[in-house]
Order: sequence, then structure tokens, then C-alpha cells
Amino acid sequence: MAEIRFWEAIRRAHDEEMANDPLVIAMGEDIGVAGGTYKATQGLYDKYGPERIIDTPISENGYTGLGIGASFLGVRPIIEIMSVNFAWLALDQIANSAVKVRYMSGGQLTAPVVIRSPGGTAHQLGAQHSARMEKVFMGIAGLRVVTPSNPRQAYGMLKSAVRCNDPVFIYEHELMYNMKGEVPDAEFFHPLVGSEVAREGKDVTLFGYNISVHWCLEAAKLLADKHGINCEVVDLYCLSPLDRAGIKKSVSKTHRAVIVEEAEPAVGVGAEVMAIINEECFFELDAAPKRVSAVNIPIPYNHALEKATIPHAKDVVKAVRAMMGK
Amino acid sequence: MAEIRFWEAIRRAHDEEMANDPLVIAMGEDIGVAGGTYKATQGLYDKYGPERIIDTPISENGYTGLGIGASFLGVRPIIEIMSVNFAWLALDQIANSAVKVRYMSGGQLTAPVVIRSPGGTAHQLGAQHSARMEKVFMGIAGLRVVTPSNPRQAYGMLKSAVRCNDPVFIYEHELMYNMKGEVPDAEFFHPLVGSEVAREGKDVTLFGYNISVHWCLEAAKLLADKHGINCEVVDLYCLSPLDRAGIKKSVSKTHRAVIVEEAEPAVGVGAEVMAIINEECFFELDAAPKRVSAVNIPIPYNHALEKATIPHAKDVVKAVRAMMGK
Amino acid sequence: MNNTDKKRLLRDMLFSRRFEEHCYVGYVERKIGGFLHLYPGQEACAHGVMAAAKPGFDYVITGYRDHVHAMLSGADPKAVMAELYGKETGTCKGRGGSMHIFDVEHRFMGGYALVGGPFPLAAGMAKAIKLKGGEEIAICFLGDAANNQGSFHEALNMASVWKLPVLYVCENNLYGIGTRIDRSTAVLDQYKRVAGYNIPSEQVDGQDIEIVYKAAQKAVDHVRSGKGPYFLELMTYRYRGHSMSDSNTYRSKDEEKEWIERDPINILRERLIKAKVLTMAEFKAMDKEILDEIDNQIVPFAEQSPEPDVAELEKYLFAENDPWVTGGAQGGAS
Amino acid sequence: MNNTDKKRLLRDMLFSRRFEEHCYVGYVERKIGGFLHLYPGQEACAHGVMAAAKPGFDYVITGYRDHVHAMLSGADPKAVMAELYGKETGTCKGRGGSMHIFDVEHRFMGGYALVGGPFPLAAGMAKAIKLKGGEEIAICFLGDAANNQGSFHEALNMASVWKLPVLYVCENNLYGIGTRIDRSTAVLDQYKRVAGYNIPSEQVDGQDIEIVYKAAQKAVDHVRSGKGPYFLELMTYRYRGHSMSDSNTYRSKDEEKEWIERDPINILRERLIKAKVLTMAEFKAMDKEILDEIDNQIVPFAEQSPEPDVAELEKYLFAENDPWVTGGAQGGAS
Ligand SMILES: Cc1ncc(C[n+]2csc(CCOP(=O)(O)OP(=O)(O)O)c2C)c(N)n1
Ligand SMILES: Cc1ncc(C[n+]2csc(CCOP(=O)(O)OP(=O)(O)O)c2C)c(N)n1
Ligand SMILES: [Mg+2]
Ligand SMILES: [Mg+2]
Repeated sequence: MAEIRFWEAIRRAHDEEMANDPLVIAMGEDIGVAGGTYKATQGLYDKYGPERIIDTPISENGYTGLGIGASFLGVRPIIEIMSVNFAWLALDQIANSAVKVRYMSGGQLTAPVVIRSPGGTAHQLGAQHSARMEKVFMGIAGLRVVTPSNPRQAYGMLKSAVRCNDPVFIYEHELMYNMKGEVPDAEFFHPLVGSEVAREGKDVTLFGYNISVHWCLEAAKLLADKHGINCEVVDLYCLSPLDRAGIKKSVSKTHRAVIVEEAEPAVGVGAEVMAIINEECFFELDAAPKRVSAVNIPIPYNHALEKATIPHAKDVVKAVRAMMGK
Repeated sequence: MAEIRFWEAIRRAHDEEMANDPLVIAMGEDIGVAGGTYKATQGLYDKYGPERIIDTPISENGYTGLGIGASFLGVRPIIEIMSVNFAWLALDQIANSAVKVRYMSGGQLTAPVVIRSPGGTAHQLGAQHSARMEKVFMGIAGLRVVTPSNPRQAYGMLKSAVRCNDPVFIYEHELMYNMKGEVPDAEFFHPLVGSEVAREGKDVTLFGYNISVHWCLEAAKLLADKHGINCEVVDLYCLSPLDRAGIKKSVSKTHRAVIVEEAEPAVGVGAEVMAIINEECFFELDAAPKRVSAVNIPIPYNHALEKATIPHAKDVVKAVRAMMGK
Repeated sequence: MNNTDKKRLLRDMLFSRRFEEHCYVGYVERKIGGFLHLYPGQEACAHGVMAAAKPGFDYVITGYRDHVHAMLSGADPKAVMAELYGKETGTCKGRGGSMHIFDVEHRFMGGYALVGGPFPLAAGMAKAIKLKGGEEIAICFLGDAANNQGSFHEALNMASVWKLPVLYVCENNLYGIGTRIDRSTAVLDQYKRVAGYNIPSEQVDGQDIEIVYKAAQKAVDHVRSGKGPYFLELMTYRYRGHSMSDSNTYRSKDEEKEWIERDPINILRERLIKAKVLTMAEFKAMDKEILDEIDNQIVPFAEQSPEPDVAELEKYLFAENDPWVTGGAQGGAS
Repeated sequence: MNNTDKKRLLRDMLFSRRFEEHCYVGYVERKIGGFLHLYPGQEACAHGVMAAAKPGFDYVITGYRDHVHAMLSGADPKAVMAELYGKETGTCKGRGGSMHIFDVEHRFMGGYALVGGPFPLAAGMAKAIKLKGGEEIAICFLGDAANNQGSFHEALNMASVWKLPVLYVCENNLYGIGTRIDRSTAVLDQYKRVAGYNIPSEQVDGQDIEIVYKAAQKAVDHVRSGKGPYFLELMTYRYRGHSMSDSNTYRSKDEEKEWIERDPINILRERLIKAKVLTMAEFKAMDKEILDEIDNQIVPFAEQSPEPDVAELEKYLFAENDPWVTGGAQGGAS
């Protein structure tokens, strides 16, 4: 089992899947000759050539639609949208074509595309380059939405997504591409549904996904070390459909829930997880569930303002302590 | 006080605001010579001419962006997107330009546009013409989202939205343009924030917005008449920001909440209202809040399937009876 | 094209006309719901192009005005009509409706209701064909007003850069709903707009099927021979309003009359009669036969077919039992 | 242009060059964050066009490579630098950053980070100008690769149909990040693409500011005189990577060298020296003066300015105290 970086895990998944099936292609801006903004396709242009590693023009709706059309004939495109902020431009083809053709054709046609894109707040990238759009994708019926929190998931989910017959959106994080983690040497496929207990605990469940899993883990450590509070951390690596059973199981054990999200609160993961808790195990709750979210503004450029906009482990600690009265 | 139709109320607001300020313009596909798909601008082309009632090409992102650019210089465009399904194409300019310029310019520039669009499930319009996109707009920080449930609101909100200095999205319903209702003869401006108690009650609060207010009212009547349950109906005419105080007030009175939405449940109005209830008045609750939502599929064409996908008053009745154990 | 071919084309166009006229009736009788966009007036376009293509082999995609294109690809008219009636025997099991006919078996890849949506989808199908090394081409039929959508620009540029085997057919009927082309579009001749993508193009009369056929042959040959995309503009006219909900008040009676005088069915019929290939009596017999088929087979099939089962409401959202969703054969070991 | 004008232009270009070079240093020193896109190599474009326009009167909009365009409109270099340092004294109070300089007082309507976003915004500003009856024009500067975005197509069509007073300036530096134009674009000469919108256009050398100036005068005159939009393509080159995070490995040293030999500052300087309007010593003094200003005034201002107050984090989301939000003066009576 090797320790590799997040981007290397994604690159390995691309490489294996492209070697396995000549109809797997990758497309996106600067993914070929330039090797990809975050190196997800580094070296693959030389290996697979321009027909399969495709540098696209700056035409997000167009090339996403093109990938979807190709998938109608059995091609399996892995479409990179360089930054999720640009996905606003491609939503029409995702929401109107990819996810609807199966249903409206009565099951005749399917669009097995994978769309990968990094989002989140990184290093002062400003209002138009810091979108956290997971909620938008989660609201689209027929789209599977997954989001890896470590290289193992990143590798295994991309591989499953390529083979899965439904359209899959993979939400990555700009700040996580250099993160290291263990990935098995043997090929494997990660589920595209479910959730994972990232840390066992009994007092309160912290729900995180993608980067916020790490904030939760950091907070859980602090809470255990300094405040005697034993947190369970649940990694919601699948955002759509959310793992109702997993959410219920953990809350039924700890009776308390805090959901941690990098996005603004309105109609987001926090709200949906709360709704699921209310529906699945309301009477198990010993405290009102809380969400720890970003401030509801476009992301400011200034570093201190940017930092103040986004939650951190300390905000999770604060929320948990308030909930536990400690 | 005259009874007029919903479309007439919108048309009247257009007319008055255009008469009041020469910088108010309207733009959209077929709104001019053809008078508007739902007649919102009928007759205004002849009255105000092609420079102010603008038939646009089929270029949703383009003409929305054009309207936003015009608003930078003080023009007040009322942009009609013929069907909200086409708004997927215009989200980039809404989410990236209109709502961000004020913040990222440090308050120098503002985009006082109004974007109006009908959504919802109508008469077998199929998967690509039945979107319920309110959740997408609610997730965009900096956008005000309102949704009238009657002609009075439709008139008064459009007038306030035109004068308001923030971008406002008005979500209308394809099925409601012919609905009649009283609108005061004297000019008035409806608030763009808050909520309204559409029916007083004490046993359970039904939260609705837009068309679902009517389902709630119908259900409330049935529940009162047949089951002795006295429902309060709250009209959430402002979807962003949601009226936390109004939600808290009603739930603190009835101790029970059912949220009724035409959309699929994930990350929607139901989830957000539940989250607000959990945050504001969790210990006031005598029962787990419920949401009554659409089935999570693209809308099927067949009439029976379509009907089975969308909630109706009877589903609200069922949910309330289950909650009350009656 | 020999005379037999021409007679067949005439019959086929007449069939499409009658089929659409029945849809009108079905809509008025409220047996058909939703938005309904009819094709009368434009028959020579789809019929002429598909005569030059390989129906069932080439991949076809279009917008909401799609019944005729679907049938020309090979869809069974009974299944198309059943779809409009929302029945389980419809092409899409009643889930699609008029704007969304699909017949993937015959490579009719769908009608789409977002104007401009099919431009990139068609390029994508062409990309797949190229990757797989097939002889097929992708054909995308859309209207004139659709060309103002950004997707037109993006798709045509990519199709050209990557030399994709796709034929774009623009059925220029001069209107996008109620907006006449000169009020929305800076360049009226659509075939000139593709100069910006280095794509060869031609504009021809879309009312005379022999002209359409000849132009389409050239276009199809170009694309099939690997020379990249082609853009064919056909000048035509729709007789009815844009859809059933369109009052059609924005056009002059004179303009309508002018076009109806150049009716594609009449043009071919008169030519065949003049050439003594056809008699008026034969034509009338043909028409009767068609009406018989519609009234006694197609419509009854649609009427009598069962409704979809509401228990299957959620059936087509996701692929069924896809092992990769749960992590493949080995069940997500890691 | 007389010799004084030319000398001023030379000095201004040099100022822009040195300003950007300092940005590079500030970024390496981690005083500037985010994405940083620099302008060296392209100076003759913005300087030449703005010399022909009316800075502070005409409305200017561009992409993320915006510092120089902002300053040419009238933004104070100190405020621009302070913005890059994220300070409260910055043009946008530290909220915008390098990609989002705004100076609305001087009608610099912003830098935007979504490629293609400004095309329709510029047309909209022109629509507003037309509606208000002003003499201003809107000027939109963008790159070559941006032209593949659907917004280009949509905006240029509308600008043409409605004859809007907007000048589109395409700074064609042959690359969109690491993708060379011929790998993304079917027609390499961008000025030819606008034939599809019936917009007059011209392509000129973007390295020689006198050529740019002359072409821009013609373009500005056209637009200001009410004849509608114009498209001006300037052939140029950026010396550095696309942004500071670009390794710039996709271009050959030969290609870079060829362009550096046609440096816009050198071209004008040599011409002025040859014409005996300037001496090398004068030029060096000019340079020293500029560096002094940057090192001793602009950078210290940025460094010493206060940070924004975190308590004001939410200040610019919505208009403050807007009475219409609560239903106007009468408080929403109905
Ligand atoms: C994205 C989008 N915008 C607008 C519409 C509404 N609409 C449907 S058809 C149409 C006109 C299209 O005209 P054209 O492309 O010329 O095709 P025609 O109907 O004339 O065959 C419009 C505006 C839509 N369906 N999709
Ligand atoms: C919508 C969108 N897509 C992609 C990007 C990423 N991106 C930033 S600049 C750029 C290249 C733009 O090239 P060009 O328009 O030629 O301008 P230049 O940088 O050369 O001045 C790309 C792809 C973006 N910022 N926005
Ligand atoms: Mg048309
Ligand atoms: Mg460039």
C-alpha cells in the first residue's frame, strides 16, 4: 500500500480506466499538452494521444454537451471542469440532457459521463473562483454526486464512476490535490453510495464531507483531548443520494449531530442532513442539531476576511461545546 | 379593489414602473411583438416601443448578462426568462456577475436587475419543461428570491423589485397566470422580505409558497371540516432570505410543522425550513417536522404519472393526519 | 432518384402531413397533452435529407418538432402516436411526450426541448463515431432561431477543430416562435454564419424535395468521407403556429399564402403528374390509404394501448442493479 | 499624435511594465495572493486603444488581466496595488483582488474572472448608453480564447442587431493558458469570425502602439458615431506564463524570443530615439523616476495601508437600508 497524493490517485484511476477500455476518454481545458491544472491527467496525452485526451476550447456548456452526446454511443468521457465556478455555464447540459435522457426515453438511452471538478475556497481566489456548488448538483434528480475526502476514495470512486451507467459528478477540492494518503496497490472500486465512519465516538456525531471531514477530525481530536467529549465523525462521501441509514445509525447512537459544511447554509448539505435526521430519528435527539457553515457572502479576496468567512475546526469545537454545555 | 388575473397584475406593475421611470425596460423572448408567452407585457410594445420592450434572440445567458450590464449604468431591466427551465443557461451571469459585483467591487457597483420566470409542473410539459428551480436560486448568496402566490403579491413584489437596488429573482408558476385575485386600485409596494399568515390556526403549521400555498389552504379546509384539525398556513413568499422570525413564531404557537413543496425534497425549501425550525425553536416541537415533496424523478409526460409525481392537498392531509395521530 | 423513388417520397411526405394533422385533432380532443409542435409545410426538409442519408444507420437528433424525424429514422408511427397519447406502448413508454420522442434502436437519439441543446450532443455522437471508427454520420436538425444560442457557436467550432462527422441541417422557417429572423439575428443567411468555423455550407430551397435531396447528397458525402462537418440551410415555412398554444398573429396572410403556394407536397405531385408518372386519381388513392392507416391502425393502437403503471413511476431514474454503484463485483473492498 | 504624446505613451507603457513587474515580486514575497495575471508584452494594446478613447468617460470592462486597463481608465496605481495587497484602501477595499479591480468613478467597470463573462455585460452597458442618449461608448477587452465561449456569439449578435455602441478589442496573444489557438479554434484570424454578426472588424499588429492607436481611432469613431459595434483584433504576446501558477512549458524559446524582439516599449523607444525625440539617457531617467514612484510611493502605500475590518465582513452583500426591500415608504401597505 503506497502513500500517494490526491492528484496522483486521480491520475492513476484515469490511466487504469483508459488502459482498460478504449472508449474511456478524458476532456477538458488544458488537460492534454499542459497536463491538467491540477495534474489529474499528467503524462496521459503522450500515452493516449489527442483523440482520447482532449484539450477543449473554453466552451463549458459545449464540451460538456459533447461529452454527453458521445456517451450516448457508449463512450465513457471523464470531463474535467477546471474549476467548479465554470460549471455554472455547463449546468444546462448536465441538468437538462445528461440526467434526463434515461427517464424521458423510457430507459432507452443513458449518459454514462463522469464530470469532475474542483471547488471550494482556496488561496484568496476571490468571489468568482471560490464557489462551493455541491448543493446545486445535489438538487438535480438523476445525478449521482460523490466527493472524496482522501486519495483512496478519489481513486476508487473515479474508477467506479467511469464504469457506472449513470451520470456521476465528482466534487473535488482545490486545496486537497497535494494531500497524501494510502491507496491500495491492487485495483479497487469504491462504492458511489453510502457513508463512512471516519472516527468512532459516542457523544455527538460530526457530519463532514470532502474538506470538512478534516475539520471534523481535527475538532474531534481537540474535543477529546481538551474537553473530554468523544465525537463520532461520519464522512458523507456520497452527497446524492445521501446515506439515510448511515445518518440514522450514527445519530441513534450519539443522539447529537453537528453538520459541517464549507458552503453558505441556505439549502445545503447541513439543511438536508438535518431534514433526514428529523425524518429518520427525531426522537433520538437529545439536542437541537446544528450546522457549522460559511458566512453568507461571496468570498472576499483579503486573507483575513476569507478566513473569517469559512468555518474551521475551532468553530466546530465551539458548536459542540455549546451543544454539550461544556 | 378590482379582481384581476395574475398576468394582468404583472402587466400592470410593468406598465406603472415603465411609466414612472424611463430607465425601466423589459426584455425577453417574444415579450414584444408577440406580447409575452403569458401576456405579462401585452400591449406594452406598442406603448413603449422596441428600445424599452425588447424581443431578444434565444440567448439566455447573453441577454441576461446584457441586462445586468445595462443595470450597472442605472437601467432597471425586468428580464423575463420564458420558462425557468431555460434559466439553467443563464445561471452563470446571475450567479457570477449580478450577485457578486457589489461585494467584489467593495460596494461601488450594483446590479439592480429583476429576473422573472415561470416554473413548476403544468400540463404534461415533460421532463425538460417542468423544472422547479427555486432551490438553485435560494443557494446563491446575494440574490433576493421572492415568489408570489396571488395577484396582489405578484403586482406589489414586481414593483418593489424594480426599485430595489439588489438583484431580485421572481419565481412565478405556469399554472397560476390565469388565477384571479384582488389587487388594490391604489399603487402599492409589497415587501421583498417576510412571510404572511394566509390562515390562522393552532394545531399545526403548514408552510407553503407559490402554488403550494393553495394546496395548503385546500388541505387546511379539509382538515378543519373533516378531521377537526385546525391548521395555520404560512405563505413563504420570500424564499431568500427566509423569514426566520415568522417561521419561529408560528411553530412556537402550533408546535408542529409540515412544509409543502412542489420540488423534489433534496436540499430544498422543506429542508431549509426544517433546519431553521431546528435552529430557532427545536424544543417547541411536539412532533417531528415533515416535508411533503415531489417524487425524485424528472417529470414524466403521461398525465397520471405526472400527477403521481407532484404533491396534492390530499398528500398534505395525509401527512398532517399521521402527525396528529388522527 | 428514379420515378419509383419519387413516388415513394411523395407518399412519405403525405403520410407525415396526415400524421401531423391527426396530432392536431388529438390535441384539440385533449388526448394529446403538453406542447405540440407540428411539421406541415417543412416536409421536404427532413424527407429530402433522410433520403440522402442512411436511416437507422446514421444517428439523428433534433428539437421538439420531432415526430417526422423520428419516423424517418425508422420509428413505428404507431409507437410515436402512442407516445403522444402517453401510453406504455409509446416510443418512450409515455414518459417522453411529443417533444421527446426517442427510438434508439433506429438511432433516432431524441427530440430535445431546450433550444440549442442538440448542437453539442450531435458533435459528441460524431466524436464517438470517429473514436469507434464507424461509417455512420451524425445528423442534427434544428431551426433558424436556435443558431443564436451559444451552444451553436461552441459546438460548431469544436466540430470543425476536431473534424467530426456531423451534418448540421438548419430548417430556416424564418421565425422563432413569434419573432421574425431579422428581429433577432444579425445575419439572415444562416449558411454564411458558419464561415466563422471554417465549415462548408450551402443554402437551398427547402420546399422542393429534389433540390433538398441533391444538396443533402453532397453534404452527406462530404461528412461521410471524413472531411469533417457540413452545414446545410433549407429555406422553408411552417404553416401552423409555433405550437398549439401559439395564436400565430405575427405573420401576414400574404406571407402565409405565398409559402403555401410553394407547398412541398404539391410541388412534387404536380411535377410527377406533369411527367405522367402519377395521376391525380392515384394520388387520391394514396391519400385514402394513408388516412385509412392512420384512422384504423395508428390511432386505434394509441387509443387502445394501456397507460403506464404508476407503480413504475421511479423506474427509469437510474440504471438498475448497476454493480459499480456499490463498488463493483468485489463489493468495494479496500 | 505629436512627439509629446508619443513620449507620454512610452512613459505610460513603461510604467505599466514596471508596475506589473513589481506585482510579480509582491506575489513571490507572498504579499499578493490569489491568481495573478500579468500584462508584460501586451502594453501597446490597452495603451494604444485607450489613447484613442476617452478614459474616465467611456466605460471599460475586461477579464482578470486587468490592472493596466484599470489604471488607464483613471484608477490610482496606489489603490490598485493596495487592492492586490488586500487592503482597505484598495480600489475594492480588499474584497476584489487582482482579478476584480473596479473603479466605477472612472468608469472602469471591472475585471471578471469567468472567461467570456464581459461580452454581454459590455453590450448591456452600451444598451444603457444608447437608452440614456450619451456620447460614451463601451469598450470590452478580452483574449483570443475567450471567443470560443458561447457568450461571444450571443453578445455580438445582439450588439449588431440592436446597433449598440460597443467596441470589442481582442488581444490575441495566441494562447488560452497552455492551449495554442490552433488547437482550440477553427478560424485563427479572430476578426474574420465576426462576419457572422455583420460587424466591421480589423486585425493589426498589437506590438506597435502607433498602429494600434490608428486602428483604434477608426474603431472608436465608428462606434461613437452611432454606426454600431466594431471588433478590433490586436496581435500580441504575453511574456510570462498565463498566471503565476503557470509553468509556461508549452511554448518554444524561439517563439518567445521572436516576440520579445518586437517588444512594444522597445519599438516605440527606438523609433523616438531614431527620430531624435528622445535620448537613451532620458529614457533611463524616465525609468528611474517610475521605479522610484513604485518603490517609494505605490508599494509603501499598499504595505502600510490598514487591513479591512473583519467586523465589516458582510457589509457589501446587499444595498444598505434600501426602503423597497420592506415595501417602500409606506411600509408595504396593501
Ligand atoms: C433554451 C430555450 N429557450 C427558449 C425556448 C422556447 N422556445 C421554444 S421553440 C423556440 C423558437 C425556436 O425557433 P427555431 O429554432 O427557429 O425553430 P422552429 O420552432 O422555428 O422550428 C423558443 C424560443 C426553449 N424551448 N429553450
Ligand atoms: C468560464 C471560464 N472557463 C475557464 C477559465 C480558466 N481560464 C482562465 S484564463 C483562461 C484562458 C483565457 O485565454 P484568453 O481569452 O486568450 O486570454 P489571455 O489569458 O490569453 O489574455 C482560462 C481557460 C475561466 N477563468 N473561466
Ligand atoms: Mg424557426
Ligand atoms: Mg490569449
